[in-house]
Amino acid sequence: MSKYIIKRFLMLIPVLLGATFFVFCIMDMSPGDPAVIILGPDASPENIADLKVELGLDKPLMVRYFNFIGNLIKGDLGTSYKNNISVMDQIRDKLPNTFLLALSGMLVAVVVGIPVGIISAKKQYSVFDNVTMVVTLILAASPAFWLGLMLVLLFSLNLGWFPSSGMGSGFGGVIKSLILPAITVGSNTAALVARMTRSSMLEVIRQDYIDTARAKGLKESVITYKHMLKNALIPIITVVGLQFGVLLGGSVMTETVFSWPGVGRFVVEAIKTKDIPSVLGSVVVLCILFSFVNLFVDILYAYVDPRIKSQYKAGRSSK
Amino acid sequence: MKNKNEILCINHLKKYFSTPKGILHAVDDVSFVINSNETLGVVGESGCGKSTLGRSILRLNEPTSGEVIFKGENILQYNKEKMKKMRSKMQIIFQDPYASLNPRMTVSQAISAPLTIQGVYKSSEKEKIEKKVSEMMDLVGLASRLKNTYPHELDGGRRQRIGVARALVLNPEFIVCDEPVSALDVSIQAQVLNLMQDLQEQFGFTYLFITHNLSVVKHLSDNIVVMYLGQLVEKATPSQLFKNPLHPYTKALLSAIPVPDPDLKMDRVKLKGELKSPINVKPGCRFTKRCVYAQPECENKDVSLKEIEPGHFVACHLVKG
Amino acid sequence: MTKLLEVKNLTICYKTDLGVVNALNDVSISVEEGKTFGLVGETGAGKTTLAKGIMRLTPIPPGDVKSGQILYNGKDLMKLEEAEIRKIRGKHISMIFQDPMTSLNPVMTVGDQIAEVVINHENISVKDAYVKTNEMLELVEIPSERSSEYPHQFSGGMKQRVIIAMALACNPKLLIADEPTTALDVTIQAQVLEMMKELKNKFNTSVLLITHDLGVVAQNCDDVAVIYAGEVVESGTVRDIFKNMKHPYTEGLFASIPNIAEDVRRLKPIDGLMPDPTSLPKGCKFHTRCKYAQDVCRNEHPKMTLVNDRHIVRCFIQENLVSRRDIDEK
Amino acid sequence: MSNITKHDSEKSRSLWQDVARRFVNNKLAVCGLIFFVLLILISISTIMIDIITDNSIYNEYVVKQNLAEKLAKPSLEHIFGCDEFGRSIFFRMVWGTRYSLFIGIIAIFIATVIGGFLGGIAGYYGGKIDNVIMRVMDVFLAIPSMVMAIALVAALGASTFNLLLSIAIPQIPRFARIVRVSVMSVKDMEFIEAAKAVGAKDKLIIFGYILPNAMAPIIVQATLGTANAILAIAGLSYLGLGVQPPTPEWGSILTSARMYIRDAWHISVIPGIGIMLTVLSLNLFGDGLRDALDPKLKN
Repeated sequence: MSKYIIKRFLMLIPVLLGATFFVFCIMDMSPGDPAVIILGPDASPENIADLKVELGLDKPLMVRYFNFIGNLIKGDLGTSYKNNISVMDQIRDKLPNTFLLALSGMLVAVVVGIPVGIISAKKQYSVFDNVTMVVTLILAASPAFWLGLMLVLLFSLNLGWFPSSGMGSGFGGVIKSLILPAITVGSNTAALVARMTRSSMLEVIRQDYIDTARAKGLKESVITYKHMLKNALIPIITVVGLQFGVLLGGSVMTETVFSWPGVGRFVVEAIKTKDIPSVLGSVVVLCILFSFVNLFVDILYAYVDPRIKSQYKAGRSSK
Repeated sequence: MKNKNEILCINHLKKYFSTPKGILHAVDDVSFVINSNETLGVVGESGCGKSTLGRSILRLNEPTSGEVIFKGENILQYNKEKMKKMRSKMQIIFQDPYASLNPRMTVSQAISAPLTIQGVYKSSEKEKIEKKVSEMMDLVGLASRLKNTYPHELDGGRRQRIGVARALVLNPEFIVCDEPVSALDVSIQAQVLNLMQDLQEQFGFTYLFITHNLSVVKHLSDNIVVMYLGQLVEKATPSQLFKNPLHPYTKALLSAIPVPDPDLKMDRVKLKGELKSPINVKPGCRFTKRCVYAQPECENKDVSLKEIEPGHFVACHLVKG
Repeated sequence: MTKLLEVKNLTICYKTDLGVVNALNDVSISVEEGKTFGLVGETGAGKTTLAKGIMRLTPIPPGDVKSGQILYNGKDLMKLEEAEIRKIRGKHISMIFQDPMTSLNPVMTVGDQIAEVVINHENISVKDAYVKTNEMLELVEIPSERSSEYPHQFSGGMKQRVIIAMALACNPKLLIADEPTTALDVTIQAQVLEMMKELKNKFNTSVLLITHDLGVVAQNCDDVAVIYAGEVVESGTVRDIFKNMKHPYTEGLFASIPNIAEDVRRLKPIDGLMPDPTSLPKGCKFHTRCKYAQDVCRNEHPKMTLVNDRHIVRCFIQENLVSRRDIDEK
Repeated sequence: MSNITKHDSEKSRSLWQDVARRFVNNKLAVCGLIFFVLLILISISTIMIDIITDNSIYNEYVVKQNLAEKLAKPSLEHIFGCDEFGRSIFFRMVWGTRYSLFIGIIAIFIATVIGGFLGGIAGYYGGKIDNVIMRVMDVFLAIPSMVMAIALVAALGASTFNLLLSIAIPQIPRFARIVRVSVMSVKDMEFIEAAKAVGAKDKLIIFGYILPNAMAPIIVQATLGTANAILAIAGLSYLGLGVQPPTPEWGSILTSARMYIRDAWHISVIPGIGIMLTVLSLNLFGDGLRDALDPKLKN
C-alpha cells in the first residue's frame, strides 16, 4: 500500500509542475507592467527599469518560472504589489479558513447526500424519493452564492439565528458563523451526491451478487449496508474528490457573500487591484490543495476497491 | 495434398500483443493449408487465440510475422490499395449478432455498404444496389419487408443472417466464421448452420470456422485444428480426431463434452490446474503444466506438428509416429 | 421416493413497457430427495424465473406471482413470512447463478462471503464459521489460504467453485443451479459438474439443474422437464425424455444439435422463432412452429397427458386428437 | 426477444426516432426543453428589438437610471421591482437573458469541438498520442475549473469575450475525456471491424461509423455542461469578473443585491430564481436526453 501511495505521489509532481506553469503563463499575459503598478504612473523610467531588474522581470519566462518554483519550495510566493506584505504570510492566514469552509461544505454534502441517496434508492418511486429528487434538482440548479443570499435573508435577517457575515471568534463563534457558508458551499454537491448515490445504489441493486446475497437468506439491512453500500460508494468517492475542486471554486464566491476571511475573498480583491503575485500565489496554492485532496481520494479509492489495490500489486499503474 | 486446389496457406503466422504484464503470444507460429470449397474448423477454449488467428489472416490485426498466401500471393505484402481490393475476396462473419451490426444502419444499408465501399456500384446507382440487396436477403432467408428495419428490432438469428448477407454480398471466396452461432439458441443455431452449409454447396465457399463447440465443428468441417495457448496441437479430419485423438489436450477436450445420451458415459481425461494466458512464454510444450502424462523432455523441448498417419498431425513428444 | 420439492401450478408474469410478459404459465414440477432434476429450455423459456420463484426472489415489481404453491417438505413456501423464508434460503435451499464473474461481491473476500452464510444460519462462533469456510474451500479444491483473496483474483471456474462452496456450506437439502456452467469452457465445465455430482452424493443433496444443454442433462440428471414459452411441455425420467421423447418440441431440440456420436450431414431445425412472450399464441404455445399443427392445436390448449406413470406430455398427438402420419409420410 | 414479431407489421423506426419517442414521454424533460426554447426566443427577439429600434428601448428601459424609483418593491408597474439605480429588474432580466444563454452555449460549443477533437484523436488512435493528449488534459484537470476561470479573467481582464474564454477553456479537458471514453467504447465493436473487413477508409470509419454511435454521451454532456456554464457565468459576473455594468447580466444584477438585502429582498430573490429555472430546465432536458438515448441507464 505504501508503495502505491509513493507512486501516486510521484505521479503528482509532473501534473503540478504543468498546472503551475500554465497558471504562471496566464498570469504573465496580464496587461500592465508590474513595475508601473508598484511605483505608480508618475515614476521615472530609470526607477521602473531598476525595479524590473530587482524583481527579475527582465529575465525570460522559463527562468522566471523556475525561480518562482524554487521560491515556492522555500515557501516564498513573493510580496504583494500593493502593500509589500509577503503573499505567503497572507495566504497562510487565510488558507485554513478556506480549507475549513470547503471541508465543512463537503461534510454537509456527504452527511446529507449519501443517506438521502440510499433511502431514495431503497424506496424508489416513493413520496420521499420524489420529493428528494425535486429538491436535489432545484439545489443543483441554484447558484451557490445566490443560495447564500437566500440563507442570509431567511436565517440571519428574518430569524436571526446565525450571523450574516464574518467569522466568529472562539469555537462556538466559529461554528455558528460557519453553518450558513458551509451549507451554501455544500448544497450543490449534496444534491449531486444524493443523486449519484441513488443511481449508483440502483445500479448495484440489479447486480447478480445481490441476488446471491438474498439467496443466502441474509437480512435486507445486512444486504443494504454490507453488500450494496460498499460497492455503490466506489463511484461516489471519485465524484466527491472531483467535487472538492468545485467546492474550492464555490468557496471563492461564498466567501464574498459571507465576508469569510479566506483565500477566495483575498484573490478576488487581488484581481480587482491587479495584484498579480497575490493572485498567482493564491491560485497555485488552491491547485496544490486540490491535487493533494485528489491524491487522498485516490488512496481511499484503492482502499475501498480491492481490484485497484491488486492491480497495483501486479506492478501496473492504474490509469 | 498438393493435388487438391489449395486456396489459402498460412505459414508461421505470429501475432504478439504487448500487455502491461509482458508479451502476449496470442498466435504463435501457426501454419496450415485450406483447400478450396472445404471447411477448416478451429477449436479451442477461450483465450487460445482462435479469434486473433481469424482476424490476423484478414489483416484486421496486423500479424507480427509470417505469411498468409491466398491463391499463391502473400497478402501480408500487399499495400493498402491492393489489400482493399483483396478484401472483397476474403470476408468475415462475427460472433455477436448484436455488436457486429451498426445500430444506425438499416438492414439494406448494412448489406449494401460493402458494395459502395468497394466501388462495385456508385451510391447513385440505387436500383442496382436495391436489386442486389433483395437478392442477398432472399438468399439468406430474410423477408424483403425487413429491408428498412434496424438491427435492434430483430432477433439474434435474423441479425446473424444479415451478417452472413453482408459477408457474401461481394462474392467472396474465403470466409472466416468467428463463432457465428455461439450466441444463438440451439433451434436457431441449427437454422443458421444449415444456411451456411447450403451456401457453401451452392457457391463453393471456403470456410475457416472458428468455434469452441466441438459438436458443431465436427458437423461442419472437412479438417479440424485444435488450438492451445496460441499454437496448433493437433490437426486431423473429424473422424480421425473424434475416433482417435492423439494429443492429451484433445483427449481431455473431447472427453469433457457432455454427450446428450444418458447411456453413453465418457471416461474423462482430467486436466491439472487452470488455463493461463500465453504471456512471456517459456520454451517447451505449453500444455506441460496441465498434462497428466508430462515427461521431463516436455518442459524444455519445443514441439511442432508431425504427421502420425496420413492427414493426422499432432504436436506432442509422447506420441511417436 | 419422497418428494422434497413440489412446485404446483406456478404462474408468474412481469409487467414491462411493452406489455405483460407471461414468463411462467401453470408450471408444475417435483424434485425427489437425493435426485437431480433437469430443467431444459431455450432463452426466454422461463427457466430463471422458475428458479427465482422457488426461492421467492422474484423482483416485485415488475414481477407478479399470480398463483401456485411451492411445497418444500410439504410446507408451502408461498405462505411464509419474509423472516421465515430467509431461514430457508441458504440453509435449506441454496442457489448457484449462471455467471460466476458477477455472482460474487467484488469488494468482499471469498472467505467472508462463505463465512457470512454460515454465521447467518448456524449457531456457531465466528471462529468456527471460518474453520467451516476453510473446510468448504478445501472441499472444492481451493487452498484455504486463498480465503482472504478477492473474487477478481480467481479464474471463472474457481469462482464457480467458490459459489458452490458457499451454496453447500450449510448443507442444504436442495441446490438450485441456474446454468451453472454456461459461462465456462468445456473442460472447466466438466470439472465443475463432476464436483457438483460428488458433493451432491456426499451430502445427499437434491439438485434442480437448469440448463439449455441436453448433454449436461443426459450426463447429470435423473428426471427432466422440458420447458417452452413458460410451460412444461414434457417431463419424465431422463430415459423417457432422451429415448422415448413424445413432444414435437423435444424432438426438434434433439434434431437441432449436431450429434457427436454419429454423422448427420444436415440438421433438422425447428422452424420459426420463439413466440413473443407479451402475446403468446392461443391454443398450444408451440403450434406456430410445429409441423403437425392442426386446427385443434391453434384453438385449444393441450392438457398434460400420461405416457407412463412418470412420463407426461402436453400435446394433442398424445391425446390422440392429432396424427403424426399425414405429415411424416409426405 | 419481445420485439421480434411486433414491429414486422409496423413501420420501422430508426434509433433517433426511438429516442424522440422516449423523450416525448418524459414530461419533465419536455418542459425543460420548452422553457429553454422560450429563453432562446426571448434572447433573439430582444436582439431584434435592439437592432430595429437602434437600442432606444435598451437605453430607455434597461440601462437608464431613474433614482426616483430606487429599490422600488415589485408592483404592477415594475413587476420584479427596481434595482438601486431605479432600473426595472424585469427589463434587465429579459434583456440579460442573451448573455447567460449565448455565452454558455458558445463556450460549451467551443469546448465540445476542441475537447471532442482531442478526445476523439486520443480515443481512436490510442497509444502514444493518447498518452500525450491525456497527460496534458490531466494537468488542466488539476486546476479547479472556477479557479482557472478566475485566473484567466484576472489575467485577461474582465470582458464578455474573456468571460467566454475563461468558461470554455476549463471545460475542454472534461469533454476530451468523455469523447475519448465514448470513442474507445465504440471503436472496438465488431461492426467497426466489419467495415474494416470490406476495406473502409479511416475517414469513413471515424465520421460514418464511430462518431454517430459515440454522439449520445457527448450531446448529454454538452447540455448539462451548458447548465454548469450558466452557473459559472453568473458566479463570475456576481464577483464583478464577468460581464461589466451597466450590461444587464443576471449574475451582475445580484452583485449589488448583497448590499441592499435588508431593504430590497427582491433584488436578491428574483434574478436568482431566473438563473435557477434556466439551469433547471437545461438539467431536466439533459437528464431526459440521457434516459432517452440510453434506456438501459434509466432506473
